[in-house]
Amino acid sequence: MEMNLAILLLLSPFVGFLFNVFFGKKVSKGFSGTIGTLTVVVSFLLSVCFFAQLNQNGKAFEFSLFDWIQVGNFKLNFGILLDQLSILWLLFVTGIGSLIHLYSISYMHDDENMHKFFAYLNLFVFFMITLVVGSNLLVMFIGWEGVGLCSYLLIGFWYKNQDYNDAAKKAFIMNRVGDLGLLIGIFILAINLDTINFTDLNAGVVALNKTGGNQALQWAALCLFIGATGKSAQIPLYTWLPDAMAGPTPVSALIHAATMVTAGIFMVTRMNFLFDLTPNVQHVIAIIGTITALVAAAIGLLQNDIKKVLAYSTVSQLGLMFLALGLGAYNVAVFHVITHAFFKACLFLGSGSVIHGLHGEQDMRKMGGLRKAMPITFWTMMISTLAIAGIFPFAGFWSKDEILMTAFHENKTLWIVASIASIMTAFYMFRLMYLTFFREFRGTEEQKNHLHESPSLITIPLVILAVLATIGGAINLPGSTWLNHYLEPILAGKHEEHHLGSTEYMLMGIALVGAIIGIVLAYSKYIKQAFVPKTDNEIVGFSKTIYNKFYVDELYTATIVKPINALSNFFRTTLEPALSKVVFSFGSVAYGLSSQGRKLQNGNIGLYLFVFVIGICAIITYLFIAQ
Amino acid sequence: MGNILNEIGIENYIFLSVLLFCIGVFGVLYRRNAIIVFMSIEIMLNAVNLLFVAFSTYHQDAEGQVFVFFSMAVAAAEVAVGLAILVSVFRNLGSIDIDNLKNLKG
Amino acid sequence: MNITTLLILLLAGAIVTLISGDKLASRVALLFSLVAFGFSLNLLFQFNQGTDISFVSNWIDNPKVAFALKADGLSMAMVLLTTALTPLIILSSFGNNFNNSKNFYALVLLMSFAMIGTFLAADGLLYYVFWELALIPIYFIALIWGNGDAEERKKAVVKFFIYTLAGSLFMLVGFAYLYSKAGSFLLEDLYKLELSDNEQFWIFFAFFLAYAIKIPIIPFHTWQAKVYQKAPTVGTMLLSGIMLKMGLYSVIRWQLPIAPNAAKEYMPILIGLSIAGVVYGSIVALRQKDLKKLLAYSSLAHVGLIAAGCYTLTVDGLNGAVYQMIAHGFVIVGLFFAAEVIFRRFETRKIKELGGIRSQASGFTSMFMILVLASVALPGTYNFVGEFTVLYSLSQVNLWFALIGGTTIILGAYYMLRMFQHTMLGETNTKVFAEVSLNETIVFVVIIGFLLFFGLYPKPINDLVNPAIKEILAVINR
Amino acid sequence: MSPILITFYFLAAITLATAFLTIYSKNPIHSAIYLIICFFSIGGHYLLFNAQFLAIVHIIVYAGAIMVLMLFTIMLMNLNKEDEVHKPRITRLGAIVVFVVMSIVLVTIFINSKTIVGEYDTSGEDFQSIKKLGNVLLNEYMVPFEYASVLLLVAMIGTVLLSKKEKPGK
Repeated sequence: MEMNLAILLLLSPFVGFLFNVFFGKKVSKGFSGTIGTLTVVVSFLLSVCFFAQLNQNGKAFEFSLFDWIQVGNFKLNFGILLDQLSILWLLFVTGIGSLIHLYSISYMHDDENMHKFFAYLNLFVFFMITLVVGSNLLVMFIGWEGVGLCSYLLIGFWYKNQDYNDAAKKAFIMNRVGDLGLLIGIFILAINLDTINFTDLNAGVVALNKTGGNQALQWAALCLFIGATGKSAQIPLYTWLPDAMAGPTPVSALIHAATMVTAGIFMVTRMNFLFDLTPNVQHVIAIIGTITALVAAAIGLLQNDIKKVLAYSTVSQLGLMFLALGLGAYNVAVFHVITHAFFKACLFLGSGSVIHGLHGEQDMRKMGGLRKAMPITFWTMMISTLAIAGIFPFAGFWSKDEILMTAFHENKTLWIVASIASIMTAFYMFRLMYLTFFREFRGTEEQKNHLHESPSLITIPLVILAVLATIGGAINLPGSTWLNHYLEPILAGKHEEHHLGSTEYMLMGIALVGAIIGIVLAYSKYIKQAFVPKTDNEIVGFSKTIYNKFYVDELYTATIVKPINALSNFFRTTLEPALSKVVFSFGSVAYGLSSQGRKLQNGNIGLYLFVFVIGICAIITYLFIAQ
Repeated sequence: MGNILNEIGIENYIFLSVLLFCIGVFGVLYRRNAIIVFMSIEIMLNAVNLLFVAFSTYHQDAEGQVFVFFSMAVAAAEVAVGLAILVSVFRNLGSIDIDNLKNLKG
Repeated sequence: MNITTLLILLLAGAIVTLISGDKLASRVALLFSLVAFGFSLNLLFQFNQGTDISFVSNWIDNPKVAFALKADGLSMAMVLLTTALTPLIILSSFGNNFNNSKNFYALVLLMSFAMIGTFLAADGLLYYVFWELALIPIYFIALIWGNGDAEERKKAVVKFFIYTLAGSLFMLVGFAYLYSKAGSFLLEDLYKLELSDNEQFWIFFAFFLAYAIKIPIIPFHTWQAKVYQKAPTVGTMLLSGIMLKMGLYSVIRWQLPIAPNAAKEYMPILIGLSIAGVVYGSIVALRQKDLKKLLAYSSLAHVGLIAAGCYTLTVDGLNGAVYQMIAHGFVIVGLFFAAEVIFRRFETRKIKELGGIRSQASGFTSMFMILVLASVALPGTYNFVGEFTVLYSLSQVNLWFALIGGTTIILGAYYMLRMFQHTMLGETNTKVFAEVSLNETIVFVVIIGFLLFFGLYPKPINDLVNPAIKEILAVINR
Repeated sequence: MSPILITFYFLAAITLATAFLTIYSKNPIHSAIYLIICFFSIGGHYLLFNAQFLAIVHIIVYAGAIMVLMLFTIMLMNLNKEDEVHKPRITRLGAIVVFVVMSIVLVTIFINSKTIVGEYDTSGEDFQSIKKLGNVLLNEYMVPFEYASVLLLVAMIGTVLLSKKEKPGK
């Protein structure tokens, strides 16, 4: 029974995918969207069932569907593992997924390929569920690559624009770089432990550590982390995420904010027993997370594309989560993943609503004053912005505060940097809000006349998410730490409760003050001084460097893409013909020899006779001497 | 009648044949006129015939002479055909200079 | 009933096709190839039941050559690959009109016959005869029915012919030497030979030349791209789908067990060379302008990985190599067919002149996309099973091999997606692209179905191949 | 010095000299005439051996038939002029060198080879009378003899065919 339900949970979105692929064109747009949404809702409801059951008996549920690959000394089966962690992820993946599907019915209604959009979305949810419920690393890897594929398909959804296709391709390839790391990490674990089942890995890792295999574990952990940097957009593999905003906005909300990008955090949390044994790698994770948070926040400060701001904000928040992971506070990271999913999805959907209202305009310089025309969008986004900025009592305040607190206890430098990043967050988020919703409209007259609030299918998800962003912090308030207890079986007593002492209150205060400083700065610049960002070519100096994202893309192009392409050209135009020539040279030598030999055959009978006579002489002499 | 070789010696005949043969070879290589080349070939044939006869006497056996007889037949046939070919070559090219006959060129 | 019947069936098919006339030829050939496929399935059934389906009889008394055909799991897998791909390849050509099509299809069946013979032969000389016989049909197919400038084509095809033939001659010399030692060409006698290290070295490299050119491993690959480009697509499919696998199969069947010590000693060099081929092929493919050439270089990269798997001499490596052979056989046939489908409509294979097809033919685009994804070994396709197993075996030997070989998943994604983007996506093309026909769809669907099904449930192939691989490994480690 | 030896040297000198002159003369007619003398001297050698039949046949065939044929040919082609262009100097030099080398090689070989020349015994048996030769030729060598006749026939037909003027227009 449970097994069948679990399979249904897994396959329901896949059925939606199949339906939309094969019949989506024949049925009406609304119907295909509804089917797409319903299949995800089914998964969500089942997840809730499993969640309820788990809360009752607290037992993880694992079973194997069939044997899959057999390598080395172990068989890999296609297994499903439903424990606290995966069910938690399932809940918000399918929950937010359902909302975003609902949102998309309206948002994508004008697109001729709407059924495909829902097909891809459903496929994404299917792969995401696979990723989450897989009972071993390789099944997780199916989902891992699968969501990458869906991300590729959805970023390039408007395939007629080659720039979008480039962005999609870039996302896929950068993810693959990470995937290679993940794969190598899997190999190291598999070779040393002969298993990659999550349930067996824990004991295996511990045993290996005792028998002096720490070196291998470190490499494995590092490789797995490289995989995570690809999927979760961390330095050095983060540049695909801002470009991924080429996709339709619901995609950005679902894949590139709430769910897929958290896969890296999911994986690291899953493998927490491994990372706990490799402190060096944990340091690396913490440092990279922090730097990412800072760099991305800095870039976010000056972006003018509304979705780009949100994208860098996502990267920055993910960096904070990795900071928490690196400090061993997995539950804190998970907490922030959940609250972030709520408010970031809400922000993206809100920005989608704005873009929808402006018929595709994404440049904040051409927005403004939308507060009155789109009140629901405004208020929901405002709540989420307060949440992300870390204002009491919204969800983001609690989760971010936990991270900063952990950082403070572990490493002051990281704490300072992370705090700066969150001040920046408050600044650029309010900059976004002020530019978009306050003061007067800066777009064209025609747009102004068509300004309207989005339909209810769009606003309902917004409201739900805004509510969640408000109260989401309740799951792990520093007094009633439900989440910590819930995750205890996974994280086996590793979390430390932060006792609310004076230090903690002080830290909360500092964080709050920092956020308010950020907001005030944004207010003074964009409301008081009524500053509107300059056009692209007026930006100079350091701002230009930031505006151009520290030229990281250009750096990658110059150091990796161009050399490889140059090498390819060199191989193609120089080396290949040269190799070919080497082979041909055997032929040429034979040809040359024969054409030399041909000259002897010149038809001159006199010469023939000469040679003939000399030959006879030689033969006779030889025979005589040989005698 | 005593053996003639007792007085002359087979070696002398050998040297004579060799020299005659070499003169023939020399002629073949030296001259361009196809007819002279033919003559040189006849000289070579005769050098060999001479040796045959010498050894026939040496072994007191008729077979050597029989062989010479056949060789003469072949020489006759060869000259007949060869000259015919030369005539037709001459008709076609207007010359029997062997340096001009280069159709064998590969 | 034994495997000889399969060979006779294909040979008879070739002859009947030849006399059936130009109009009927393609259908007759398809019929025979389908019957052969059904028959080989039947053989598989018998094989699984444990029936002896091998055939041994004396052929030549002096030197002692036997007409020995034996099937184990490995051979059966390869035979099934051949008989399954042949009807697909023939069906794929239904949209083309060939002059003298009776000769063409007869040659296709003849080639199939020779390749199956190669996979089944258990006698060195017989194997060699089949090996060379397979070369003749493809030579004519590429030369007569190829495309592009006739002079250039002739140059490429003749080069290919002489090159592979020259390589094979070294193998023949190797066999002659083995015969002088063993007094027989029979596989099992050759397996029993105790060769000194020095002898093994020479035998190994004599075989290596033949196989490295056929597979091809860099730097012996120079014939490949041009021939793939110039040959008709059917020929390209036969070459890349099956014929390359002859070389890889032979590595497992002949080269490694006969000269295991040499294989062990030179393992790092061999794997290194193969992996260099992976990277090299991928990088060259990045900037190709011709669709078929790009696929040719991608094929170079993939077979490099397979060869690397073979040379690891581990169960996983050999297993993975066989999986990957099968997977690559299907996917490359599908990809070349996609190129052909495009060519039929647009009369060009230049990537630059394509683009914007997706909005005209979404069904075709989806199928092409799946093939592209299979080719880059997305989990869930059979290629992933193969690639994962091979990479895993490489990591057992040395992690760096796995890392460098693994770049194929990055570079592969790069060139395949780039190709896909510029051929299929973008603004709607000005030329009209008709959606795929029924015949074309069948070919695609069969290939995709195969890849997806076994990608999720590879156990049947695993169960078939694994025992045979273990036996061969036992010989290698004797 | 027996008379026979003197006769031999005399004949040998004539043979070599005329043979050389045959090659050396510029005029083909002269060459032909020197060659006839050469053949006669060889015939003399045959007589010295008491091979009468062969001597006669030799004279008839060579001097009578072959040389006449050659002379006719020379006349036919109108070659009795001294207009032959010499071969290049290097070729002539080469010819001389080859001549010398070949002579040396052959002579050295014959000198150095282990001669088993012993007593020249005479069995006294008749082995070269016309009667005896006729017997040998038509008994033991019957078949080759017939072949020789066929050969001559073929040569004759061939010659006729070759030297026949082609009809114009063909």
